[in-house]
Amino acid sequence: MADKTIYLDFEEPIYKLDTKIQELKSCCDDKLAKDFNKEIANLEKKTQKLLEETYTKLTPWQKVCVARHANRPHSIDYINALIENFMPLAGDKLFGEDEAIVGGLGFFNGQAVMVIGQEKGHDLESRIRHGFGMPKPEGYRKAKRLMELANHFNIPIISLVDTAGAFPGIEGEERGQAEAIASCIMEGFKMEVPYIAVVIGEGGSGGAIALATANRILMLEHSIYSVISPEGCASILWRDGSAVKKAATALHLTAQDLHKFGVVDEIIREPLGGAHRFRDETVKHAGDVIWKHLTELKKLSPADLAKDREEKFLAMSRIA
Amino acid sequence: MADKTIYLDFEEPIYKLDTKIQELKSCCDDKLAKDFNKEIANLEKKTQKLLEETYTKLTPWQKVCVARHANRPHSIDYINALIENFMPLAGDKLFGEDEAIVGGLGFFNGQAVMVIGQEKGHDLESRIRHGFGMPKPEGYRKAKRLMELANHFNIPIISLVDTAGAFPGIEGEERGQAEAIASCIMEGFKMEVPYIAVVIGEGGSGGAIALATANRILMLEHSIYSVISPEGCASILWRDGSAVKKAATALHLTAQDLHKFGVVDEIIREPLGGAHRFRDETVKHAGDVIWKHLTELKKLSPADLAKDREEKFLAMSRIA
Amino acid sequence: MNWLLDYVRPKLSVAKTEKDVPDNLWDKCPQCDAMIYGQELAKNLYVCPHCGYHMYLRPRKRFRMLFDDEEYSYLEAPKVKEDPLNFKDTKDYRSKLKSAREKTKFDDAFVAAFGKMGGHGVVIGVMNFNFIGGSMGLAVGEGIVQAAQFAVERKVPLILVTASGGARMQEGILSLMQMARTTLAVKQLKDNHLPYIAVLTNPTTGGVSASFAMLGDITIAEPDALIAFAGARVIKETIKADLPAGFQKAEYLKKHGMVDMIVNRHDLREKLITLLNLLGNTYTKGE
Amino acid sequence: MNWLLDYVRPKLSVAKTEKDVPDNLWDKCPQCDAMIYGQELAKNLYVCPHCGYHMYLRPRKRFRMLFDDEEYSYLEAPKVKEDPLNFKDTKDYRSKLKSAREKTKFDDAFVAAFGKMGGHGVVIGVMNFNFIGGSMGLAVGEGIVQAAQFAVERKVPLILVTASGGARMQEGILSLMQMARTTLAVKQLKDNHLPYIAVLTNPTTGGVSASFAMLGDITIAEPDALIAFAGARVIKETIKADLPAGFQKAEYLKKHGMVDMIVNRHDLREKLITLLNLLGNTYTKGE
Ligand SMILES: [Zn+2]
Ligand SMILES: [Zn+2]
Repeated sequence: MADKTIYLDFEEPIYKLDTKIQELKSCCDDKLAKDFNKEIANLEKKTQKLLEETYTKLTPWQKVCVARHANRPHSIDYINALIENFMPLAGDKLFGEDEAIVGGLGFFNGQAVMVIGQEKGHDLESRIRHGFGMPKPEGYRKAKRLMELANHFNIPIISLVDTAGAFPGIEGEERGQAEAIASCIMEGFKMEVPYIAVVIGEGGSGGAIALATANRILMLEHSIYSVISPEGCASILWRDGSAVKKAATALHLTAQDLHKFGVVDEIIREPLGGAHRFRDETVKHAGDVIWKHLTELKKLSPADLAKDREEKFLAMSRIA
Repeated sequence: MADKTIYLDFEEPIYKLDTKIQELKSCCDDKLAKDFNKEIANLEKKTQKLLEETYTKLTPWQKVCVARHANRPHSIDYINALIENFMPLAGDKLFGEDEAIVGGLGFFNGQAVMVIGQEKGHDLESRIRHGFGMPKPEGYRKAKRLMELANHFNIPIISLVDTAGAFPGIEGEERGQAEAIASCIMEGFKMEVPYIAVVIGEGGSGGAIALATANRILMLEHSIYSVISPEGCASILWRDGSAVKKAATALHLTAQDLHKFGVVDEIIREPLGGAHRFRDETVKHAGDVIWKHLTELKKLSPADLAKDREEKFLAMSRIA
Repeated sequence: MNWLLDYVRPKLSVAKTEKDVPDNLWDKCPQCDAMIYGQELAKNLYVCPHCGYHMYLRPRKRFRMLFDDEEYSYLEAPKVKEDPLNFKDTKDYRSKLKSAREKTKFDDAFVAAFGKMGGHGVVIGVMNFNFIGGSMGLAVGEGIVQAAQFAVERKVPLILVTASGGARMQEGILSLMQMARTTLAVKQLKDNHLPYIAVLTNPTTGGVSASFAMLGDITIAEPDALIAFAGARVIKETIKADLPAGFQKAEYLKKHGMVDMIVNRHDLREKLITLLNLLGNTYTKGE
Repeated sequence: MNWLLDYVRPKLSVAKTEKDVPDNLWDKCPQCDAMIYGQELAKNLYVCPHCGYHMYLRPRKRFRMLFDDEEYSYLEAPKVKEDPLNFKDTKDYRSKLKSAREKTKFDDAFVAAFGKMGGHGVVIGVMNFNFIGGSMGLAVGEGIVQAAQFAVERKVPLILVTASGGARMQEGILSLMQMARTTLAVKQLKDNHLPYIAVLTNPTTGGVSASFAMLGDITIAEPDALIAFAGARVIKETIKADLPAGFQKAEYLKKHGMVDMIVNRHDLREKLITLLNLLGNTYTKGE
């Protein structure tokens, strides 16, 4: 993955401090280093404070940027860290293999699970291979097939949501993007196994909910989930593409907003500074939270699991 | 449909007689006509005898030619004659609409049925539109969808088999011709409604059986049903494309052969001279036979219908 | 059951019930530019008599066109939280809602009614494109859920006539959730083996197309209707190339396997009745 | 149950059991033309050590490679009518059968065995390409049906390793019916929620590809295997154009969504065991 930290615009002060620390640490020999130790410690304390100040008060738009951060752990990172003996499965058995969706069987704390995740890739080559995390109809049909397979063998499903949305192109429309998403939503409701959706980064509209008609919907602390991108909303409602910050605020797309609305069951805490700074801790902690929910859901009967999901969604917008 | 009778090679003597009768009937004025009446009657008797001699002793290869006859009633002719309020349904809800398969709901003697038939077309324009009766994967997936729909609403299925085989082309392979046929065969076995397959012309290998895992398999008297075309068989086994007659005989592809093997439940008689000469009578009689079987099957419970089908096919090649 | 049946028996003339759109004006066909007199247009079910273009048909007219004897009763509009996000863009959402209600005389962009078609009891739901582009928020989603539940309780089929620009973005994530909820609505029908027929009219796009609109047992489209997930403009900007002729039109969707039949509005009632006859006339399952 | 278990415990050297193919000869790789010494090839599971090409692997070798401790017992070959059509082309079918039996030491082109893999009981069926091109007639179809029934009775998974030119045309319509019957065999596994894994090896074509081969819960292919419905020659003649590179090869099928994974023969046993572990380790269904 990415070796170098990529700083977001609003992280400028943190970047400056980090650079200074780096300079002090590297630009001197061992004897001198000792003299700098105190200053380095001081600066590191400052960074910590700055991170805290910044990351406890992220604006919605800043959250959008964090949620899309290139260094943020992606589906494949979760799979690599949490799933043993992962067996990737390919194809929709209809038209194609769409790597915008990675999916397969593996052991999660010894329990066989089906993982289905949207994958954005981490460098140009892998981004192209994974279609920038924007599935085509065959991607959703692959997801649907894997759900059916999991259900048939009574294997719980964990979906990882991280997409700007479904692929907007001629092929997508031609091959029934709308039908594919609708069927994937429907399939989720048919499951008689535990189904947990985790929004790990960007939950982009219809392309996201296709993988999120689950028993539990969890969201990383700085992830987003929205009916439309702030950019799209700004250009339609403000007729001004630069009104993204206003749009991000108006849309109420943060994990905290969604938890308040009852759309999200639990927010998965990220270390101060965000998942992209502390990838391993984030993924490990997410694993613990997912496991907790899975353990709870495993107590339900197959029929109750389907019922639980239906009732959850039927109740969802009746909140007054 | 075709206005002019098309004569097959072996019908040369019949053609000559018919032409003579036609001449006598048309090339003279009304007064003269009377004088010819006796001769015409004589000739017509001769034709009848010739038809009888020819059509009671058709060789396997002649049957192949009759089964493929351009004037033979096609799926659309059966639908037009037997089905009231036919509502054609289109598409596989995945990729495309393949008119090599015509399908839809309609009333058959007042009973709602789903008809799914392979259609070859009757002139160049319609042949092209119907893909010469050779379905692509989307055609089989459309058939599968219609079967599911019928089953969901407890509507019996009548399939009409008339294909040289599945479309042999790049797109077919690319989009999973093999998977589509296999899934269509499987779907047939899942049905809990009466499912009757009628081979009305050419039952060409995998493309045919995809629509024929039915409770009852009926065959028109001069239709064929084979694992490979005589042409294909000749070129592979004899390494000589012209050995088609030998191949046709060796393959045992006639309705009479298949009935003997227990593959076909009933042979639907064709008027002497073949379905292409007596289209209306053929279709009407076929309707009566189909209706008889449908009436019988309607007595079975949904579970028994599926069981009946499985047992039929499991027993099929255990015949010693 | 929280249904109140408000029988209206709209044996009233077109002009009287649709005061907001007087029929004595001239309308211009968006396709062939012909000027058509309002009463002629209404009589022709808002299909252009010159070129056959299917214009938008308001819910009341759609109901009258479909139900036997133009008789039906509305299903009460669901009570939902209004403006759950307190949404403001250049103007605030509440005022948009208010003016849409004044304009359309409906609570929101979906209205359902119960009545008979060809003698079959049936629930028909219609989207109101004039209400904020027929966009789907809480009220539309809940309306569809309740219409489905009503159909299931009465054991009758459901017909949904779509016309929508997609999700109601002013209701944020809660509008997105309606894709799941309306899919669940459809699932209730399927679980009960009751027919659900989708009638897609111009335009049916975005989250509506990617949920209940594409899940019909039978899918009918009106001629030339735009049916799309992603907007053509977005696609064009993304791929930086021209789009094929007829892209995302009903005929294109049929060719690509997504639509069962394209039905002229004049034939719609008859075809729907035939379908109901067929799907309802299943033989008695074995003992 | 008409099963006779013929325990063979093949703790024998490769050379001893496969007398028909002495390993002390040199073989030419069909892909890179390298000459490879027989024993080296056998040790390398008939994968070319130079270019990785996967040559045909005979049933016994396949079984020994897959089963724990190379231990397994054959399922008795089914009794079926021989030469039901009395088929003759340039020579007669019975004599073809006879020479195939002499050559392969098997009754027909399919053989199944029961044993353990990673501790799991499992039925593995293997097609014998050397037996009339692995073509599927009554014996193959019935063998697969009986292998499936055996798996269902023992409540164990089924793995079928395909290699076939398609239907056995000398058995006419009865060979075609095996497409339906083997599909039914697969259905027995599905109905009982027992895993069925298809392992497609070079070549898997025609009626075999269009029935059980494409119906695996999981579909594995060996690298570069030809997997096709219609033959490339037929397609070329029909469309009168060149075929795309890699057409109908395993990698092409994976790209087109038909294959879950392409697994090198050296990894096959391990991957299959992992899959069996995963599909067998389902959590206990609720009370
Ligand atoms: Zn016009
Ligand atoms: Zn080699």
